[in-house]
Formats: sequence, structure tokens, C-alpha cells
Amino acid sequence: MVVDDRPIAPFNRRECAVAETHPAGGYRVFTLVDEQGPEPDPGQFYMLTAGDHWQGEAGRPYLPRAISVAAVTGNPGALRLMFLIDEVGPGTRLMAALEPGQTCLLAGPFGRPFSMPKALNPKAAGAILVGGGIGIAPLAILRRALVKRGVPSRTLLGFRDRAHSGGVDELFGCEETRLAFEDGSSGHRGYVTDLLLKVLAGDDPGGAVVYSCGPPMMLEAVRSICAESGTACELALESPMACGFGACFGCAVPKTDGTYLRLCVDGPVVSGDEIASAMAGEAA
Amino acid sequence: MVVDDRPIAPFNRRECAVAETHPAGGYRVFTLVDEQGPEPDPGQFYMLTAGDHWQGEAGRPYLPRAISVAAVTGNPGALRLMFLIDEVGPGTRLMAALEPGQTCLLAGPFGRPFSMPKALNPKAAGAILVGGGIGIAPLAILRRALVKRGVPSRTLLGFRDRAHSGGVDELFGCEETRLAFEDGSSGHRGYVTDLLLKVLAGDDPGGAVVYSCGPPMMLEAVRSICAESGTACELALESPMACGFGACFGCAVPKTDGTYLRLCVDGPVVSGDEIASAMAGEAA
Amino acid sequence: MDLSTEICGIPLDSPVLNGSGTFDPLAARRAFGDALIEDFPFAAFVSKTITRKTRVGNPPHRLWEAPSGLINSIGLPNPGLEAFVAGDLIELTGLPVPLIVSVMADSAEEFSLLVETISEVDGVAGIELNVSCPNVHSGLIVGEQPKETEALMKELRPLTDLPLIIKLTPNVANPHEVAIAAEAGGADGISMINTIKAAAIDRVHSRTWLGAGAGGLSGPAVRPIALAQVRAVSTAVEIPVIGMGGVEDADTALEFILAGARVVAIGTENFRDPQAGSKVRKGLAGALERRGFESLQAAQASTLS
Amino acid sequence: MDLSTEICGIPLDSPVLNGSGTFDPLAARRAFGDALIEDFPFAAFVSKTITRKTRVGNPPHRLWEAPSGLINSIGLPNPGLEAFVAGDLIELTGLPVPLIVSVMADSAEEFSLLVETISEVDGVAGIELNVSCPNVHSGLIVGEQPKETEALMKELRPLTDLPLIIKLTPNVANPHEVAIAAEAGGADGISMINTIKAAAIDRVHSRTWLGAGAGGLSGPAVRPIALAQVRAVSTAVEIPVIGMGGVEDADTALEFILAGARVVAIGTENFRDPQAGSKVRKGLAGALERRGFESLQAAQASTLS
Ligand SMILES: Cc1cc2nc3c(=O)[nH]c(=O)nc-3n(C[C@H](O)[C@H](O)[C@H](O)COP(=O)(O)OP(=O)(O)OC[C@H]3O[C@@H](n4cnc5c(N)ncnc54)[C@H](O)[C@@H]3O)c2cc1C
Ligand SMILES: Cc1cc2nc3c(=O)[nH]c(=O)nc-3n(C[C@H](O)[C@H](O)[C@H](O)COP(=O)(O)OP(=O)(O)OC[C@H]3O[C@@H](n4cnc5c(N)ncnc54)[C@H](O)[C@@H]3O)c2cc1C
Ligand SMILES: Cc1cc2nc3c(=O)[nH]c(=O)nc-3n(C[C@H](O)[C@H](O)[C@H](O)COP(=O)(O)O)c2cc1C
Ligand SMILES: Cc1cc2nc3c(=O)[nH]c(=O)nc-3n(C[C@H](O)[C@H](O)[C@H](O)COP(=O)(O)O)c2cc1C
Ligand code: FES
Ligand code: FES
Repeated sequence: MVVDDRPIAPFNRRECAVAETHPAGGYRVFTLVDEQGPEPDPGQFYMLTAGDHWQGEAGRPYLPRAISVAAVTGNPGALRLMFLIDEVGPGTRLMAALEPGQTCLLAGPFGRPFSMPKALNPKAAGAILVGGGIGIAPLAILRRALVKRGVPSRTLLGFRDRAHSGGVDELFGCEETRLAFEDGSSGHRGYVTDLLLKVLAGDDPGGAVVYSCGPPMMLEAVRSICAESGTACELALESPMACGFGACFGCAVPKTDGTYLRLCVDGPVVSGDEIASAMAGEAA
Repeated sequence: MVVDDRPIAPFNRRECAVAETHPAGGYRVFTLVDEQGPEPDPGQFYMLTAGDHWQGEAGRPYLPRAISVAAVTGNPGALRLMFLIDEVGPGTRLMAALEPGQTCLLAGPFGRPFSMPKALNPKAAGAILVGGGIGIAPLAILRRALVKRGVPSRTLLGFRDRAHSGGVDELFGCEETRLAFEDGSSGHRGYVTDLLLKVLAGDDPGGAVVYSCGPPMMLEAVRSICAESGTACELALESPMACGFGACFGCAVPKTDGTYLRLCVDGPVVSGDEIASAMAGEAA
Repeated sequence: MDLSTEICGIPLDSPVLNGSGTFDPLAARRAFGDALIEDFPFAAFVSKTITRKTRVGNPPHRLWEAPSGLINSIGLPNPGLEAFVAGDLIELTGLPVPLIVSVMADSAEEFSLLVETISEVDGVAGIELNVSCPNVHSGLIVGEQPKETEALMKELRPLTDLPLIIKLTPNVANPHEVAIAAEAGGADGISMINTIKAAAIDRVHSRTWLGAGAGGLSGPAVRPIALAQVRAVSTAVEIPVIGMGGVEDADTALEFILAGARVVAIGTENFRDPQAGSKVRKGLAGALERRGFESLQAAQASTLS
Repeated sequence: MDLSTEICGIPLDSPVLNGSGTFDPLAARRAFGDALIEDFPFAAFVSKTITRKTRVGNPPHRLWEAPSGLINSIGLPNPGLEAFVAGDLIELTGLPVPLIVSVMADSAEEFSLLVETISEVDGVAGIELNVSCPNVHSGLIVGEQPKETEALMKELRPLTDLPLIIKLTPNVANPHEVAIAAEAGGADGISMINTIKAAAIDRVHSRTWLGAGAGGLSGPAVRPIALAQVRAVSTAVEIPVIGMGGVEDADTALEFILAGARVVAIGTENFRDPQAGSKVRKGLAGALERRGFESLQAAQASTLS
């Protein structure tokens, strides 16, 4: 059997207390206390069920939802896992409504984490993090891990407008982060990929490593920019998931060779050259 | 079309605020503010959906639940409807968990109410109310209506034990009420029907009128006691209901003639001689 | 937005009907008074299923709540043809919307009598044939057999000028085969889905809960199955489909139209909300706009890719 | 309470299996490590369905969440017979529980090859035949046709000493007719229900959501349908039934046993709780006691009145 060095999840679905919640721009942040799990690696995710009332008026949500961990503090035995929620449907609506005192059911951590820069490119001098929208969550925990290891990193984040840039200040700190807003409300007016092109133009392409997470269109732009410039890159993708641990084969993402990978075990982090397109998992 | 003089319900399902909740023995009491409905008659019920999270972990509750109104105060436009809840399944569990600030969806008032004593028996001198368990709810509102009309009434209530006698003090006041407890913890040791037999023995049977609500076994005992002694009686029955207004034909209760009545429109109050047995609706 | 449309030539103010057996205007009138008539929830009313003889219905229990659904085994209680025509039918023809009468029988002869008798009544706009019942002659459930269905339609078609809508059973491998046969036999429209065979077990006494032993599942739980069957049938036949099975709001109603139904019917949702029909109708314009349709007709004409 | 039992002669520590295609021990091992093996959730493991040739599966989307259920259109991705036997199968026979291999083919010849090849592998306890696929020769879906099913069973039965369990499709009017045919053809057991044909519509783009156009419904939504079919089949045949379709806890597992299943299988609930199998097993003693059964055997032997 394949056994790799990713953190091993407890074999269960466990109840975790909600420790703290607060709004963050257009998003919502909440923190769970995990008394059993190992420290997750950046890029990993959990399968979450919020509170007692999973299944709303319309019989949904029924399945748990995949949510990336955005920050981790504390030690195993009392890990504090921070999540960033974009309210797009019944599941995230219940998560956004969580309050301290309630609980979530949680399984994980799951999935393939980000690789460290040197593993992607032995000559890597540092990392460029490119995030958009809710996709900033896994980059936040990645950035902290890079800082901890003393790996220099630059962070480029893109948002529709200021109202949708929640979590940036608390998750990244503003100094080292460059922001793009589609509506030009501050920072660069336009796409975050404009910033990436500029940064890459000033870099030695042979030594850059890009990590990205965000909307499919953005990821696909990052993927092709990196492919063209020969820059190693890892993308954290999304796809609808039922289980999160390889049981359902539902999270298929097309690979370049015409087969599919299971995003929950072979991802959510994939290398840019593994997949045919970062948008293929989205549209049928 | 049959048009009778029961209160006409607004043609809708409306959101009503929870004004107050508290425990009452083994039961739970909550009060809703109905801004649209007419004052219900004693014996009528509402179809209730509690809160936002109808449909729990297991996809139930899905349908609304029939709940008798136990007391009504205030005036149309701001009626306060009091309900008494016995937590027996997912629907009543959510109702028992309601807190002020939440809302319920409510339709009604529905159903055939209790008749006044003189309508049941022109010689009626007064009323004997026989209740058991959660069945005390419709008798509470009936008793207040009788008091208001100056009709003398005696109330006999039976419970398993003191822990299950919630609501008695606040809904009836203790003085005029005689209690029976199966475990003999106070009052009469035994069944409430023992009390009924004693009362009827001391009465002129031609002038007594009995109203009863409670567990099927108790109702059936009341029905046959009254049948044998020639006493007019009305029973408030239960049966699983999907709609409450005659749409589903699901609430069938067998009549003496081999046909069925729809308990939500032809009941829940039925006269003792209409039905074959007060237990027939229960068991298949 | 103009929501008017038609089914089998019956003009409709909106594409929202009721499912047979899931709304009783006579009883609702007693509960809700004249408001029911003033704001009648459906664009046409489909009666509960009528049989030749009186039926008292099944013994209790008749209901079981399932995850996101309901199992019923009501047993088609109805006064029988004669009493219906003399009583309830008169009141139903007085409703402010077109009336479709649902009928069921266990032989072609009895079906013929029902169709002929109902057709003579003024104010009936159409007849729905409930064919989920065994044929006394063959022992087969008509609606499960394309051949039985076609033969029945051929027999009934000449008997009336009213549109004949056939209500299919979903308990078959290939509903479109039955639909094709019904169309070949002269059906004017198809109504689907009826409830799906289901069982419920008494949790306390470990016996079957329903008095009749088994029942039929309806509600949101069956919607994905209904959508698949509506799609399969509507692509196989030319006649229009009345789609139902778990419609709970305008969005899910529109899903049926996108799957190929001309109009939809509300069943179990009526029990949760007596005004469900109006709720769906009122929400439709918004739902159409959200999906980028300029009119109901555009949605009705669209096919799923 | 002793929960040990057997199915088709395969000894089981409990009556809780998994549904084919709903648990992958190899992937789960990567996520959960050795704890998976130490507390393996099922009393026997049923593999995902294997075909002769490699299948990559259906294009996305493959999943749609429905009210109290899930629609999937996975498309049976698998490495194909040869690679399976040389790879995954070796690891699966190392699991601490008996192994049942599920196979599917579109002809009797291919089914024969699958059955013969799998039978030669040490450590396989049984074979499950997934017959929800069209036969290339007749164009008919084998599991929808009693005759096709019986013929297939007769062809396969002599080829192996292993028990042959047939997985029925629920998309038929009368599953017991197919079950009777399977038994006549020599099937040792019946596994049911597979998923029910279902459709999902993309709410934003108004097209079918699933890459393959259609899928199958599972989960609590289908449980009432599954219970009805299990009851109909188990009263019609002598061979034992593996019951599934929306089992979510010990109480609902026991409902299947009361409906006539010998043992149960967990499918979609595994996705909600990776330890669902253990949860059901651990809850069974209590569920049996609450209903007044002194043993699992007493519940298995009881029939519903
Ligand atoms: C690895 C991973 C990490 C993620 N991390 C985060 C995170 O950190 N924060 C966050 O907010 N989100 C995250 N997501 C996304 C989140 O899991 C999904 O958006 C989830 O589906 C939301 O659930 P919902 O019930 O709120 O919305 P859903 O109802 O599931 O709708 C979400 C989207 O799914 C589709 N959809 C709509 N209806 C259905 C249906 N019936 N069945 C299936 N699909 C449907 C639509 O495209 C819709 O836009 C992550 C996803 C993955 C795979
Ligand atoms: C006219 C009327 C007035 C009522 N007034 C009151 C009142 O004032 N206060 C009060 O507490 N209750 C009242 N009830 C009873 C209440 O409506 C029912 O007990 C209701 O079913 C409780 O819902 P639940 O979800 O809590 O429990 P359920 O899950 O509905 O269980 C309640 C009972 O229903 C049966 N049952 C179990 N599972 C199912 C299922 N899946 N489908 C169908 N039936 C099932 C069982 O016998 C069980 O004991 C009244 C009922 C009627 C008809
Ligand atoms: C309580 C009940 C009674 C029904 N009675 C009938 C009937 O008399 N005739 C009929 O053709 N269908 C009958 N049906 C089926 C409905 O008309 C409809 O086809 C089915 O319920 C699916 O729609 P829904 O999921 O919206 O309820 C009945 C359904 C229910 C729930
Ligand atoms: C994602 C998924 C994949 C499945 N794959 C298979 C399969 O490969 N072979 C098979 O016979 N059944 C397959 N099934 C059907 C299940 O084994 C089971 O019969 C069905 O899901 C009903 O059980 P449930 O409601 O508990 O999920 C699959 C079901 C799901 C949900
Ligand atoms: S989400 Fe189930 S296999 Fe990936
Ligand atoms: S509850 Fe529906 S008819 Fe009485």
C-alpha cells in the first residue's frame, strides 16, 4: 500500500468545540479545538459538518464539506484550527453561523499538502504565493510555515473589491503582501496575475517557485503563466467532494494523460504540469 | 360546500415569533405571537414547524407537527398562543429547544373544537374534564372557556408520576383539580378513570358531560365508561397528520360504520359514539 | 412576467397545478374560508382519483415520515362515481380554475364508464387516467406494461372529446416505453411521477407500520428520480408532460420544466404549506430571471445539454 | 451480544459489510494509517466493481448532493482485471476480513473470464456480480430481465466454487422476479439495492450537472424504497439478502434485517463518517435490545407482520 509522509488523520469523525468566530470582510472566520488530530500540513483540508442541524429546510447539506485549514496554533491535544468561510450555499451558511459553544463534526486532516520550495525546484530561492478570494486560506498557513523555516516568500493576493478581501490583514499582515483589486478600490487595479507577471519578469525564472489557490480562472492563468516561463508551480484545486479520503471517486480532476486523479488523495495540491487545466474539474 | 362556525384560519403558513419558553415538569411550554390568526376555539390545533432547522441529521422532521393550543391570551393582531410539548421525537425535540427570538412557521387554527355542554346535552349541569399526560393541553383552554361562560366544571387529571405532571399548576390552578398518579406519589393512587367512575357515581348521569384528552388507552376507558353510563362525551384524539386541513387523507380514524373520518377536519374532537374505538387510530 | 401557458389545450394562468390526491378544496374551504377561492393556489385543479365504487380507503396508519419525504398508503378513498358526480364534482366545477378529474379502474370497461360519465359533466376540462392499478383481466398493472397501456388508450380515446392525460407509475425500468405506448394509443398528455413503492417499519413493535403493508414515497427525496424520468419521457414523446415529484419551490419547479415538463404539479409540499402553489407561482418569475430566461416559453422550449 | 453470523457460508464477525464502490481501504490507509486495519469497519470487504479492461471513469462532475441523498455518476473507474489481480487485489486479500470481489461485464464471456480469474486468487471469499450493465449481445440490461439474469447465472455457476452474489438493480417494476430467476440460475445470495436512476440540473447554467448526463441516487432518501424491495425479494427467495440503501445507523441497519436481509451494507454513510461501519456494528446490540430481540439470530429469523 502507498504510505507517504503526510500527517495521519485519526480514524474517526470527531466532535470539536467552536472556540471563536468573527467576521472578516466578506468572509467568516471560526476556530475549532481539535483534541485528537496531528498538526496539519499547509494545503491539507478537513471534512466538516457544522452543528446539530446539518440538513436544512431542503434536506441539504447532507454530506460534510471540504474546508482548508487557514492557520493552526497550539499543540496536538489542543490544536486550534482556523477556517475561513465564504458563504456560497447551505453548508457554508451553517458554518458561517457557528458561535462559540457549538460544535462541529470533523474528519481529517486529509490530502496532499504543498511541497517545500526546494522539493519543487532545488535551485529555489524563495516562494511566490498567488491567491484569490477564499483561496487565500491555504496560502496563509503555507506562508507561516515558510516564515518558520526561514524561506523568503512574496505574497500576491487578488480580490473583486475591498468588501471581498476579508482575512488578509489577520492572516498575512499587510507589509509583505501586494494586493490587486479588480475594481481598483486600492492596490493594483486589475488581476493578481498582472502582479505575478511583473514579479516573474524581475526574477530569475529558474529559481522561482509559485504556489497558488483561488478561482479556477485565476488558477488556470497562473498555471499557463508558469508553464510558459518554465516556473515550477503547485496549485490547490477544488472539486465537489463527498468523502475526502478516497472512498467515493467523486472528486475527479482530469490529468494530462486523459485519466483522472482523486483530488482528495492525489490533491488538493497538484503540480501545474500534472493537470490538463485548472478549470476542467469545474465544468462538465 | 360545508361551511361551519369554527374559526377561519388565514390561508397561509406564517412566521410567528417565540415570545416565551419555560420547562413545566417533564414538558416544555412555549408561547408564540400570532399577528394574523383569529382566536382559536378550545380543542383546535395548529400545524407547527420549529425554527430554521426543520429536518435534522436524519432528514426528519420534514412535515409540520400538529400541536393543540393550551391557552390563548391577547387579542387578534397579537394573540399569544401557548403550547405544551412532550418531547417524543425529532419535531417535538426542536420545539422543546425553542428560545425567545426564534420563530416558528404556523398554519391554523384547524379542526373541530369542543362543543359547549348544552350542545351535547341540553340538560347538562356542568362539565367533567378528564385528562392524562400531554392531553391536558386542550382541556386547559377548554376549562378557561367554560369558566368564562360561567359553566361549572370539575377537572380530573392523571399522570404516571409527579415528574410527568408538568403544566398542571399554571394551566389549571390546583384547587378545583383532582389528580391521580399511577405511582401514588400524591393524590389518588391509580388511574384518572377511577376518579371519573367515582364522580359519575355521585352525579345525575343524565346531566353530566365529559370532555377528555390523553393516551389512547385512557380515552378508550373514558369512552366505554361514558357509553355504559349513558353520559355524553367528547374526546380529543390524535393520529399522525401530514397537512392538518384535509388535503392528505392520512389522519383516518375508524368510525362505527366501517368508514373513516379525517381527524384534522372531522376532529380532533369527536363525540364518543362516533368512533369504533379510541385506540383504533393508533395500531394498524 | 407573463406566466400563462396551456396543457393539452387547457388554458392556464401559470404552469402550476396540484398533484392528484394532495389537495381537497372542499376541506380547505372549511379551514380557510373564502380566501382559498380568492387566492386559489393552482392554475388548474386535479381531483383526487375517483373509482366506480365507493372506497373507504386503507386502515391506519396511512402516513410515515421518511428522510426528506413522506410514505403514504391512503388507498384512494372516494365516494365512487355516482356520488362524486352528484356531489363534490358540482362544487369542484365551481372553482375559479379549469378542472381535471382523475379516474382509476381495474378494467377497460370500468375505465370507459368513468370517462364517459365524467365527460358528460359541464365544466370538466380534462381527465387524468391513473393506471397504477392491476387489470382484473390480466392481473398486470396497466401502467407497467406498454402493451396494456396502449390498448387501454385506444379503447378510451374515442369515447370523449376531453383531453386524456395518463399518470405514469415510476416503478418501471423504462418509463419512456410506457409513455411512447400511451402516445401511440392516443394520450394527449402525461402526468408523472406517481409515488414510488416504499415500506416503513414500526420502530417499537417491529412490524410494518402502514395498515396496508406498503405505500408510496413522495417529496424532495424522490425529486432526482422524478427529474430523470421526466427527462427520459419528454425526450421520447411529443405530447406534453406534467412534471411532479418533490417540487418544493419555484427553483425546483423550474428544474422540472428544464428537464422537459411543460407544467408542474405540487404534491406533498401542499401539506407543509397550504399556499405552496401560490408560493411556487410567485417565485417563478424570479427563478426564470436568475437563470437568464426571458419568458416561461423560453424555458419550456429549452433542452438540457 | 454475539453479533457473529455468515452470508453464503462466509463467516462474519458482525452483519455489517460495505457497499461496493463506497470504501477504498488503500486510499483510506493513506489517510488514516494502521488504525484503519486495527479497527476495520466492516465484517467483510466488498471491492469496487472490476471490469475486464481499464476504465478511467466518467468526466466530472461526478457528484450532486440531493435532499437526504447523493447522486453519483462515477463510471466504475478501475484498473481492469489484469492490473487489479497483479496489484490492488493482493493488498485487499491482506485485509483482516473476508474479501468479496465485485465484477461487471457486458457479455457472458467476459463475466466468465472475470469469475474464473478471480476464483484462482487465494484469499477471495466470494464474488459479487454487478448486472446493471447492458448486454452487448441483446442490448438489454441483464439485471432488468429475469431471463437474461437466469441465463447468465447458469453460465457462471459451474465456473467457480466461490459463492456468487448477484447485485440487483432497483430500477425495475418487480425486483423479486429477477431475484427468483437469479436463484433458479444458481445464485448464492442477493445484494440490493444499487443506486436508483436520477438526474441533476446545474442551477446556474441550466444544463445537466453530471458529466455523464445521469447518475444514481443513494443515501437515506432511498431507504424506504430499498426496504420495500428487500422485503419483496427476501420473501420470494430462499437465498440470503445483503440489504443496503440509506443505512445510516444501527437502527436503520436493523430495519433492513427486519425487512428480511441477513446482513447489511453501508454505502453513502461511509462518506459522512469514515467509521460508519464500526458505528453501526457498535450500536447493533443496543438496537436489538431496544426492540426486544435476544440475539441477532432472533431478528434475522423474524418476519414482519
Ligand atoms: C480541498 C477544498 C478546500 C476548500 N476550502 C474551502 C475554504 O477554506 N473555505 C470555503 O469557504 N470553501 C472551501 N472549499 C469549498 C467548499 O467546500 C464548497 O464550496 C462547498 O460545496 C460549499 O458548500 P455549500 O453547501 O455552502 O454550497 P453548495 O451547495 O455545495 O454549493 C457550492 C457550489 O457547488 C455547486 N452545487 C450547487 N448545488 C449543488 C448540489 N446540490 N450538489 C453539488 N454541488 C452543488 C455549485 O457550483 C455551487 O456554487 C473547499 C473545497 C475543497 C475541495
Ligand atoms: C390534533 C393533535 C394535537 C396534538 N397536540 C400535541 C400537543 O399539544 N403537544 C404535544 O407534545 N404533542 C401533540 N400532538 C402529538 C404530536 O403532533 C406528535 O406526537 C408528533 O408526531 C410529534 O412529532 P415528533 O417528530 O416529535 O415525533 P415523531 O417522530 O413523529 O414520533 C411520534 C410518534 O409517531 C410515530 N412515529 C415514529 N416515527 C415515525 C415516522 N417516521 N413517521 C411517522 N410516525 C412516526 C411513533 O408512534 C412515535 O411515537 C398532537 C397531535 C395531534 C394529532
Ligand atoms: C397523500 C397522497 C395522496 C395521493 N393520492 C393520489 C391519488 O389519489 N391519485 C394519484 O394519481 N396520485 C396521488 N398521489 C400522488 C401525487 O399526485 C404525486 O404524483 C406524488 O405525490 C409525487 O409528487 P410530490 O412529491 O410533489 O408529492 C398522492 C400522493 C400523496 C402524497
Ligand atoms: C459513489 C458511489 C459509488 C458506487 N460504486 C459502486 C460500484 O462500483 N459497484 C456497485 O455494485 N455499486 C456501487 N455503488 C452502489 C452502492 O454499493 C450501494 O448499492 C448504494 O449506494 C446504496 O447504498 P447506500 O444508500 O448506503 O449508499 C456505488 C455507490 C456510490 C454512492
Ligand atoms: S472526495 Fe471522495 S474520493 Fe475524493
Ligand atoms: S392531516 Fe391531512 S387530511 Fe388530516
